[in-house]
Amino acid sequence: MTAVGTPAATPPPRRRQAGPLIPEGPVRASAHICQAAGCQSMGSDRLLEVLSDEVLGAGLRDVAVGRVGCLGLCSAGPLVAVPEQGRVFERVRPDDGASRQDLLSSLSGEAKGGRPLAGDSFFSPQVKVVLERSGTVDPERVDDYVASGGYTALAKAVSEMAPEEVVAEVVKSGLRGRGGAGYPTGLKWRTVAIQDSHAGKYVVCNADEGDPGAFMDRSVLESCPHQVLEGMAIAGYAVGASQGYVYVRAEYPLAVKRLSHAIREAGREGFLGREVAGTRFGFEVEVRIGAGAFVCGEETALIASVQGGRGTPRPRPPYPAASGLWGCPTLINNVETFANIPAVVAKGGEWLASMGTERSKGTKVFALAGAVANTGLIEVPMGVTLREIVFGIGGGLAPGRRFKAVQTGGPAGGCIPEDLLDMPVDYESLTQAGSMMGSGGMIVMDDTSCMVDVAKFFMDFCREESCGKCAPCRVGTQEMWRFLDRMTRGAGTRRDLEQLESLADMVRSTSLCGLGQGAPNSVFSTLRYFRDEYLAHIDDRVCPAGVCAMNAGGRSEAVPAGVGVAGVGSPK
Amino acid sequence: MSEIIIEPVTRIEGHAKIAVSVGPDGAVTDARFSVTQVRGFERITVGRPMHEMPSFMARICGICPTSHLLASAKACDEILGVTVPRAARHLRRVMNLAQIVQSHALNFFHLSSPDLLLGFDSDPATRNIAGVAARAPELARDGIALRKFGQQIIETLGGKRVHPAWVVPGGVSTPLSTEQRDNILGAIPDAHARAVRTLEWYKENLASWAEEAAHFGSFPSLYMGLVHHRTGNAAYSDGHLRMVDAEGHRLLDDVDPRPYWDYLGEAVEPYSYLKSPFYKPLGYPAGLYRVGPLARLNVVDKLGSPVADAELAEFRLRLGRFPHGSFHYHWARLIEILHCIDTIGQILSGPDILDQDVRAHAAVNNLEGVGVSEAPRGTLFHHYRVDKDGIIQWVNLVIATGHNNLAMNRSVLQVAQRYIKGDEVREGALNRVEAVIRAYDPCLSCSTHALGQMPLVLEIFAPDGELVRRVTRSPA
Amino acid sequence: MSKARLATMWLDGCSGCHMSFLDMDELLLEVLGKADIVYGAFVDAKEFPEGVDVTLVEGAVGSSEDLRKLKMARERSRVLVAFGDCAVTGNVPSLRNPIGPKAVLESVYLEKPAVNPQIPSQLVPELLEEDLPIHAWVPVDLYLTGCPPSAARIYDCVKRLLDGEPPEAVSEAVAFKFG
Amino acid sequence: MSEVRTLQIDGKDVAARSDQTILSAAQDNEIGIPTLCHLEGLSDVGACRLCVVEVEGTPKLLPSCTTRVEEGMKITTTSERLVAYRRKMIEMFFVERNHICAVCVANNHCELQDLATRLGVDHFDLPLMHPKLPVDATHERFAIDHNRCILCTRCVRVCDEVEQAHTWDVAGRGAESLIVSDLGTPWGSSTTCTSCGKCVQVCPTGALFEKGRSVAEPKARRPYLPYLVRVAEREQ
Amino acid sequence: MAIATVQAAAGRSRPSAPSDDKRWRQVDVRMRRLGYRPDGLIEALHTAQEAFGYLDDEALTYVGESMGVAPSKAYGVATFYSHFMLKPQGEHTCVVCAGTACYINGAAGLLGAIEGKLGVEPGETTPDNKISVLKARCFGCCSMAPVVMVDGEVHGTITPPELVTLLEDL
Repeated sequence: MTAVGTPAATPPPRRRQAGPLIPEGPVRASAHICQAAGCQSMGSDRLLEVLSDEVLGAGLRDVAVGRVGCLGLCSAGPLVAVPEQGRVFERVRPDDGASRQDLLSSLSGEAKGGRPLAGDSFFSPQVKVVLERSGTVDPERVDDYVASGGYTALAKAVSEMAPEEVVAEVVKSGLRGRGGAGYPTGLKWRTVAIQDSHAGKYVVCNADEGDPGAFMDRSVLESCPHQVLEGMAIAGYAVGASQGYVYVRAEYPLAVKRLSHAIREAGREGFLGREVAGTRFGFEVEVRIGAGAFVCGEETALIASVQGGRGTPRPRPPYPAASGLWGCPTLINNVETFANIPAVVAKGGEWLASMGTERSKGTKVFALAGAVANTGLIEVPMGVTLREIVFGIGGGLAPGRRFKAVQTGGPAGGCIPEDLLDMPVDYESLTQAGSMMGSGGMIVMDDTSCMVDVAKFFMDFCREESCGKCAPCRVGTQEMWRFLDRMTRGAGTRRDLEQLESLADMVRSTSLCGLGQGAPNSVFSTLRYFRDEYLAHIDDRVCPAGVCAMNAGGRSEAVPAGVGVAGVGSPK
Repeated sequence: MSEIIIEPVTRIEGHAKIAVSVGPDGAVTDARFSVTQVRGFERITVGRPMHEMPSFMARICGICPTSHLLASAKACDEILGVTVPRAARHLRRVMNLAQIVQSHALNFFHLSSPDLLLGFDSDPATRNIAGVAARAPELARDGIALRKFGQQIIETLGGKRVHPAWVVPGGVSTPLSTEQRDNILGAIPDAHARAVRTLEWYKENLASWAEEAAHFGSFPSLYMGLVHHRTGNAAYSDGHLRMVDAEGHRLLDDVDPRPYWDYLGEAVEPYSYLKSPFYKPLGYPAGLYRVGPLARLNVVDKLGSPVADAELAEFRLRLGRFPHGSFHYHWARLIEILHCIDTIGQILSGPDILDQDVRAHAAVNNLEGVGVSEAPRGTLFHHYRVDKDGIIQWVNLVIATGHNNLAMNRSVLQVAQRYIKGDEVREGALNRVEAVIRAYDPCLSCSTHALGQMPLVLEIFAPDGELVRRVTRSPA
Repeated sequence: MSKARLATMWLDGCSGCHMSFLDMDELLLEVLGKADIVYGAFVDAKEFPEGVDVTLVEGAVGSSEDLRKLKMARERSRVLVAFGDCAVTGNVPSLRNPIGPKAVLESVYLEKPAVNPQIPSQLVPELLEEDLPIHAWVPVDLYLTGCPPSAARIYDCVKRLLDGEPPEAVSEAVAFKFG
Repeated sequence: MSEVRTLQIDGKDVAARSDQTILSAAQDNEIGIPTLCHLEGLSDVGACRLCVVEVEGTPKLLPSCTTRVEEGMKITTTSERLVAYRRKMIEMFFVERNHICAVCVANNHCELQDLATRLGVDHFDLPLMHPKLPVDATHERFAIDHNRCILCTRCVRVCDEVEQAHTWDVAGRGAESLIVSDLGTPWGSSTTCTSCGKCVQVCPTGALFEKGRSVAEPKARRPYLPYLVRVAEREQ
Repeated sequence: MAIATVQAAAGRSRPSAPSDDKRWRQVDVRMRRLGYRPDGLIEALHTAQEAFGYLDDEALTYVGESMGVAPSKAYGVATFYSHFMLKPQGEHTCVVCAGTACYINGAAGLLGAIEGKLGVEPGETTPDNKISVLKARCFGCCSMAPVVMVDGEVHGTITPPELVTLLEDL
């Protein structure tokens, strides 16, 4: 067992595992190959073998070939970092020897090719808290995590701090829930902590990252699962829970595998189990695998699902903090929130609170995708502007394309237009702009995207993911989709638009849970900024972006209005 | 060469059009009666529980929903394999007779009397019930009162005038109270008097319609109707089938009406949503037959109520034993009104009419059932197949109006040939083409159990089939 | 004072609402005293006239013919009333929608024993893909529910409209219920 | 144990027990809030959303059937906005399936139909969906017609909570949700159904009905449910 | 641990496996580790689906009964989650990502190409049982949109003709 408190005192043992190549002696250079799902899908797992062979073949005895988590620039995978050179090599394909020439020269000592990390427009503006170890430690080796300072915060908390002190630190950090709604994390912890429960309490990590276009949580779990486990264990200690669950989507097999492996490792090393870090505090973690239902991201639905049932939400109050799993007080935070915790405890709440804006502290991880040059996983301090993200880190749009909107917040989020690009990214500003922080999906759209079609896309998502329990969501999402569909076919009317808006208002106000309450947002936000596109579809039967087929155009007579209330006595 | 379209056919119960082809010499060469609506009851009821069928089927037609209720309930009775309690059988009969009274009154007074009273050539703007009320208020009031008499009985029994849900598989849902019976009985003398008065008026004026009577679908044909198996009297709810030819030979007599497919075939024509039934042994289209008031009077020995039978005797005396002119549907209709009023009185005076036992319950005992009854405009067949759970699997309906389809087509041709010459078409001529349809009182809601509506269109075609002209009468 | 102009129209329905209209019995004569019926199943006008004050439309819209007539009625009427459940909700005729017109026609005309089995295609109007309530196609001023609406409610409604009450006031004053 | 709370409903001062819901407190004071999924004796799920009310100081509308009273609450049960929303909800129930009142066994005895009348829903602006849905009449005594089901889950709850058979549950999700018996298998072949008929009793529409019932025939509404709930509670 | 559920699990007789198919052992092991508690239902169903490829009535009944869950609840759960298959899947699977990035980069075109080529929509299997087509919410490979996964292998920035070729080669 590793001695707690002096984790970095002894260097991690070097041994040859199945994949990584670890030299016997001192390391002069190392190739850190990204092994997150994105790069793996481009063959980075095979690259690990191929490159190891090549390094051995070239007689580079002091070069390590290692497995790391996500390096961020997913569009250019497989990615290989050479930290000693401060460089990242892009598109290093296992079946294309030429793509590895620069990398091999770099490993041999010649600084050649690759992308320098320092001063890079993609890498250098980023500030990493959650992704601190992503791309530097081997996600499957607890030793790597410990060597990088991992589990010191847990050890500190359980041995040096009272639970209330931990909570206080979290409160002080100003951390807010990274799952979407932005509820103050410290407040939530305190609510659970003060509950009296004979039957126990629970800590649940929500890793049911369902937003299309969002993969932050997956990357965190794939890149550094121990950081999340550490955060959970600290939470368990702080609120008085001894059992934790991680609810992960079944679509993330690699995350599940690494997480399960990490739980075993942490148990073996004494970071989880009956006596955490040698204290009387016990904390176990189980993985629960979701089965494909977006609504399970909603906390009461998630609880129902963890309990083995249909993932349908229930009205709140009571909130899970008072009555959650099996009726017991339950703390539910998302992956990114937990991943912030070790740093908050280790460096103090004030340290986190020093970053970000007045009311949004710390950093936020985003999955940047869509019509920008650099897409991938980024972490930025709260308060940077959208323009910095899109045109700085993202590298701007393809030549000849015009920026139209950036979509944030997933299906319940919204589309933000060009004239708001200088808006700071924080919870309040995004909400004010008619969108939301959400879990961190950020999709850039150019003039080839039709905003009516985009609204229809999100509505289609919502109607398919509606659990069906309450009528406004079950029926409302269907009907809103039908109105939007009609518009994209060139059959919409002004009356349809009126109906759509009033329906959207009703669904938002009366739905049982966040899914239904948020579903109309795609309509609201696109109407707010792109009403002219709707009107072009309706009045002129034209799709300005050229996306919609508008095939009902010209024979609109054959399409029923579906609705219609006359002006009194008006003959039309 | 021209085409004439009468659209819509007005003062009829439904949607149809008539297409008349006129040859180069100006003579009418063809005429087709087209029903233009279809709702698909034979398909949309598949998958429904059989106990909903009577009420469902009532929605085929708002004019004679009760006829459908009855035929449907009878088909369901057979599927359940139950004997309907005696009182329920009588009560169902009362409702059916009341139905015939109100429907006949509707046709005669509201729809046909404008032609009869005001003349076939009168101003179309006033050729309607309002015009009748202005010219002969008494006649209009009698019409309204007789229709109300029938509708009120239906309301008394079923709680609702149109689409009562009271007739159910196995019987009826509620028994009759003494008070209800007495109310109905109390209304009979007045209704009887109005029916007699109208008959007198009709008979007095018969001579003035001699021209139309001679040419409105006047041709020998077969006739079909239900008769009581022992007495040979009219039997509207539970009779056996009788088919006679133009000379009165009984082609079918005392036969169970349920296996209708043994006697009747159906044909589809491309120009109408209404199918054409025919008498199978004679083939299609030779097996043309007529149903409804005139046909019933021709097939029965007697009606079964004394005053009406006296009227029947006079009818036969003046027109012959087997009158073939469809114009005489009107007279037959009035006689039936009288007969139905009196028969309602007879039945309600029966001893066991107030019995509380009015419904038999059972599970599905047969997978197939046919229900037959006389609707105001003819014999009605409902034929269902169900699964063991009572879910409808297959439905075929042979509807009263349908039986007359071939006859109506032939009548339209006859009238068109007589009154339409060339493409100079007088309004009154077109009205006569419609009027012959009115005589049959086709219920096109019923006939469109399958689909449709009835604008009357007169289309004139060239010999090569090209549509030359389409005439729609302009509004008044 | 000139009489008001009242019209009725019968689309895809059973005529039960029209029958219920006649069930006003003697009150019918009162209505006829207030208004001329200028179009409908009871009168001879072949074409829907201009300048109609109130039109009662019974039935859903099932065929191209229904639609043509409905649009004409809307254009030429000051107040258009959806008359009965078929016009208001689609009711029984709309039960063909989950099945589709093609399957319905095939079932009725091809799958039953018949001479010349065929789907009628001459003179008859084409069926629309869906049988829908009338407000799916044109604006409606007043909804008079019921299968059929009772004569009393029809009288109440028609009388008020003929007396010049605005449709929304009539709508609030007249009781209603589906079925 | 419960304590007394004082609050205001529609401007009226009322007292309620702390364990009471807003709905129950309103009912005690003869303030009728429309509901479809709520039924005395069964757990509340807050699914139909008809009973949502405005509570001063709370931006969101709250379902009165699941929200407990709190001291000093100021509740509005009827406002222009609430009525408009409720009408739209009623419309939603009608348009999502094939509700044809005229030919329904529950005609004149249907909670949905009654609420439409009560709330003034005289037509549906929302487009009708016309799904193709089955009728299961395989059970000896009862049948279920999904065309008329509003997914209130009263049947599911009464079967689970009172009869404790759990024959019914909801399958699928969203618009595809369907009440099912056992493995989505015919009701008649259910191995768990006790044929007690409670589900039929509690159905607010004509979705669950006794076989042999014709259109518009009243069903006997026996007040036996509360009794059974008490029995079930005693046995535990 | 949850008291109520533990009680429910106690004193219940458990059914024996439907057949001596060895794959039931896998399921049994998993269920035992879950303590036969109703809250383990989803995990047990995952294992059964891994073992048999899909969940038939037999599997649902057995798992449900073993875990102390009524058949309708087991069915309700299995049909709620899109991951569970109640029908056998084809020899190959082709999953099209329908995430936002893929959508705006032409995922609809891919689905259209599949329908054109195979005549099936997402959720369906070709009649010859060769290919099952599915739609995924997001693989998290947004940077390579549009993305499909064929037999577990991700193909990024794919065009409809390329996808058709890929499917033809299966």
